[in-house]
Amino acid sequence: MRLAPLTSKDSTLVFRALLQAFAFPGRVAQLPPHLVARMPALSLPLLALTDIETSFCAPDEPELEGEIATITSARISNSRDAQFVMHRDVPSREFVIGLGRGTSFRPELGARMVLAWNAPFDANIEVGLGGPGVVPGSSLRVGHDLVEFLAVRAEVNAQPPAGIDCWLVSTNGEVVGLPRTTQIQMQPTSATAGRN
Amino acid sequence: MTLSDLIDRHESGELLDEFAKREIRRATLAAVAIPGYQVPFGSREMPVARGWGSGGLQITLAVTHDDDTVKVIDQGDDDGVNAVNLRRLVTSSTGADETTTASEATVTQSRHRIPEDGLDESSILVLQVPVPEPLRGVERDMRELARMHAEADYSRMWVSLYEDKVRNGVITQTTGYPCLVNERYVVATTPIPRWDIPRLHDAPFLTLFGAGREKRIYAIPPYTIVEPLTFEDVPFEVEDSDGARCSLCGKSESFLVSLPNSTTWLCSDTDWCARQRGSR
Amino acid sequence: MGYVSARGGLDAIRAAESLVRTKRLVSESNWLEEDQILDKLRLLVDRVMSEAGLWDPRLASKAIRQSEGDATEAVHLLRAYRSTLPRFAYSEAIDADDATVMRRIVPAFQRVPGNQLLGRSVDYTARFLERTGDDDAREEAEKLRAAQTEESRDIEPASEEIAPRRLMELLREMDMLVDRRLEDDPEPFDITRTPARPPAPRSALLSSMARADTGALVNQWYRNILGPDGYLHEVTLGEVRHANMPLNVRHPVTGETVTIMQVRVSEVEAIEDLEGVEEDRSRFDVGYGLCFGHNERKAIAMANLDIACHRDAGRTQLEQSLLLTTDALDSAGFLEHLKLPHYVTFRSMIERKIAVRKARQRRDA
Amino acid sequence: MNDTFTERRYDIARLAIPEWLLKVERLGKVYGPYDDEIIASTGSERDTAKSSINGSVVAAWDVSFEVAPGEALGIVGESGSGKTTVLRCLAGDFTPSTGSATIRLGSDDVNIFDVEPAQRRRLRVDTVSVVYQDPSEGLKMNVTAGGNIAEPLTAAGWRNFSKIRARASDLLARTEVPLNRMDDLVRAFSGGMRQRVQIAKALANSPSVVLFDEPTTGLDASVAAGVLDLIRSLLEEHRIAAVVVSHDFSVIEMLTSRCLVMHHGRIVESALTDQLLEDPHHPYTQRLVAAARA
Repeated sequence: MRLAPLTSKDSTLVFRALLQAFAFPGRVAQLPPHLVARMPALSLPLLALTDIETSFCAPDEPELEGEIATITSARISNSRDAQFVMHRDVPSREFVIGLGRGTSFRPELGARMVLAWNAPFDANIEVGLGGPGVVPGSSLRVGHDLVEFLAVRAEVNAQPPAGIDCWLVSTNGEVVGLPRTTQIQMQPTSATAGRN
Repeated sequence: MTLSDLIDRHESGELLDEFAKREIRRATLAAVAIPGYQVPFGSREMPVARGWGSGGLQITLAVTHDDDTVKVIDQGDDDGVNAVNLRRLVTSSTGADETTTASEATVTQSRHRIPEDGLDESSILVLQVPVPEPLRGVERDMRELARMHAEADYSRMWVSLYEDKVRNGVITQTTGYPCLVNERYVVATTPIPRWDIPRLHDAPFLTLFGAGREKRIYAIPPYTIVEPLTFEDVPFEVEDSDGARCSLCGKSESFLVSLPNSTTWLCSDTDWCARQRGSR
Repeated sequence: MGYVSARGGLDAIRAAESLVRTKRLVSESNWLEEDQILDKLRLLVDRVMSEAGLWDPRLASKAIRQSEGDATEAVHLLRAYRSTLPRFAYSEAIDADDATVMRRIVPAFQRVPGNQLLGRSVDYTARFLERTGDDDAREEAEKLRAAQTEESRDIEPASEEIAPRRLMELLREMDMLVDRRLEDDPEPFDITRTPARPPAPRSALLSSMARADTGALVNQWYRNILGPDGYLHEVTLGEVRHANMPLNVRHPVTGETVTIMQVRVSEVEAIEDLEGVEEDRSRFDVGYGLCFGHNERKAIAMANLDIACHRDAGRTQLEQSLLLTTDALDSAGFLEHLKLPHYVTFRSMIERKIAVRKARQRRDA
Repeated sequence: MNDTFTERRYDIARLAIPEWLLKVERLGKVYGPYDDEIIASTGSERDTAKSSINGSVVAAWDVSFEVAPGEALGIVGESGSGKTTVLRCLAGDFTPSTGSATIRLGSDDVNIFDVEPAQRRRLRVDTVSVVYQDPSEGLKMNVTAGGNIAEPLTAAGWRNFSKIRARASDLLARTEVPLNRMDDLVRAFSGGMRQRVQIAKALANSPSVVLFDEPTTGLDASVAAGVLDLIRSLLEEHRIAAVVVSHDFSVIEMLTSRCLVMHHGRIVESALTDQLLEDPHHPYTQRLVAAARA
């Protein structure tokens, strides 16, 4: 087994990093290094947040998917019904379009994605950010494949409040949050604070 | 988490089981991602009664760990009876340290006040929520309330503000002034005075609202537009203390409450007041 | 004892707490044993378990003793303790007919298969307050105890008495009942994990009422009978039962269904005449109520309100008031929270009164 | 409408109308299951709207018409003819069983029957207004006259208190409601005055379509005359497409240029209003006009 159950405190620490990432989209938060040393950083969010009452899927990480299900007893489901989605490679357009987005009555049913973020190393494109929690002038460095994902994400989040929320998690546990309210400006203009 | 973990866990003085914490965290993350939307959650019963902070307590317990420092106030007073009761429960259950100064606290749980100062980007403010539904004054049917929020159809709120202004000459909303968050959801700000409302706008700190009895969690993220519902030409008014000064610290820059004789005023935020007097 | 204004909130609270504790534990009367509560106040224990939505007679007795007889406080103690326990498993669905009946009344027919089983109920007793002295009462108790051992051989109840056929089945065979059973057999709604909001599935309504405050349900029913906005009328009861229901779970290792304990429940099926404008006059509507312990008053109210809600079909806010206003802790907690300090709000209210007066003066000037 | 009476006259009438603003095609509303056979078992010739086959009520069937900007179309018929059902379907109070109702919104045409409920409600704020026979259906009785007008204005985004009050007082003045009553609760108003407030509210966001459902029924003659006068002058003043439903020919005559006659859910005749009154062709219309003339 590459994964192990998180202690109560570790679950809280992972959660706090994810919470900070959503509160300040674009700002890099850090998953607990002592956990990142022992397990793939990508799996930590689901290990911390899921349990018997949640559904999830990790289509391109079948082995980790099985281990997470065993450890947290969360239900593996198809991507349409999954509350949490873990994906190492940048998911295809069809996959993202197919995710649950919730409705205007129940927007919280939108999927929460944990996506590998190899950006810190080969990120050559900088995008501007805007929306709640974004400090003026914030930007994000992404690789070109992530740029395509961000375009599909904008499409899926086009009818607020329905939409999906994402965390980008690098191999060394750096986390960036992209809640559905965060707008991405492809050319990095000066993002206006809080104005969307 | 194996069965045995769970069994020995439950004798460990934890007020909330691990599943409850995870559910509250998921609801909290959804709330931050959808600013102003009331996220329903499986609210557990707490050692404090419904309506006495069971929602705020659940969020604080799900968020806090033993490296945190917690401040708990009621009406701005760290020594309020309910604040003391809640603080004991939080520190004993989470192992967190306690403080009365907001700038030292990583998590501040409060009933009916936002601390006058000290909250910054590292702070999490947890507000206790008696009634999470801002539209309750104009609509009682929950199916209609759900539709109004889903469609951002708030015209009835505006009509009630219009009628209030016409009949009374001023907008008579006292505390818990309804605000439009992120230009999308009208939100019940909990019975904080109008004095505190401006500090929710474009705030550096994250605010989490916990309604235990009505089983809802909602949030105002940092740097988010929060506009009190009022007409362009009817400026939002905070409580006018018309020159009153605190009889302890002599200042008039904090929210003041009066004694029954209504000539003696005191700062509601007791820690702020003590710091003005250099005694804390 | 000081309130907020007395500095040192912690000391005030500690003082209040120790006062409560010492008064409760240090008293001239004998120590109140749990067995006594279980034995002598069994209906209070049953009611507290039903409103807590938690079956544990021994824990309920402890809670009742700690709350000094305040049922709602006892419910709070049980439910708050419940929140500290993780959930190990889900029980299997059971057939209500697997229960062993201890008491069974069928008002709709004089004679029924499995006949009327009066059982242990004060329904038929004269309510004379017994003012006999303790000694006479003890003496009578001894006599009864002696007599009991001689002639009360255990009469083996006839099988159809402990598992009688339901009246509902007879009526269903006569095609007299509206069929409210669902084909797809959906998972029951879990009100402890998802707050029930109208429009909610029937299972949400039934489970909410199962742990509702008994008084709240009785009042909701009676208000709908007599109240100005009421549209309920008396209902015929099909079945009133007090029975032991098996609790089955799937064995974690063998995977088989295993009965781990018996739970005492009150179960009521009700029938109501359909005379609404667009209702099917050729049939009866059906209602169901089930709750922990011997709580016939509550189970009857539940069955009636189940029908009322079904026939109301969302026209009014009956479903909302049942789902949201009948919980003992929500209602009592919110009511008593008014005791909490509200001086920030009050100061703001006074300021607005002054503002209105100033506006009025400006307008009239 | 395959009935010869209507075909010939309809063509003539249509030539005179400029481009439509509201186009209704084959609107149908049936209570209960239906098929062609059941539909055929109802209608004007069968002298019933209730099918003898299965008891379904065909409240309206195969109703089509167009209304141009600045034009008022009347729909007349006895109670139970389906005229109010048609109006209620257009208003969004009833869900039609079939058919479409297209409104020309600037460049694009919108079939209001298949838009999302939320968008349908937005249309009721600034595009399609309704004046109900009973004012309490269109107004909130425990709100002031000004407040009732503030509702559509704030729903349309008005956020300036004095501008809202100015607009409300203009509208109330235009509908001849005394300005000193603006801040009184509508509950305290007379029937005629409530209707005037309702008309003022309907015009608040300058809608392109206004539906009138028996606007003056229930008002005594003199009050009704005043309200009709008001409606007529407003229709002339604004290029609104109006649909006026009434059982009263004098209302139809006073307000509409063209009108449809409905009987048991079907349009039996359609013509210019004055032609219809002078020379009714369909036997049912003849009976109606004769009764009205008596």
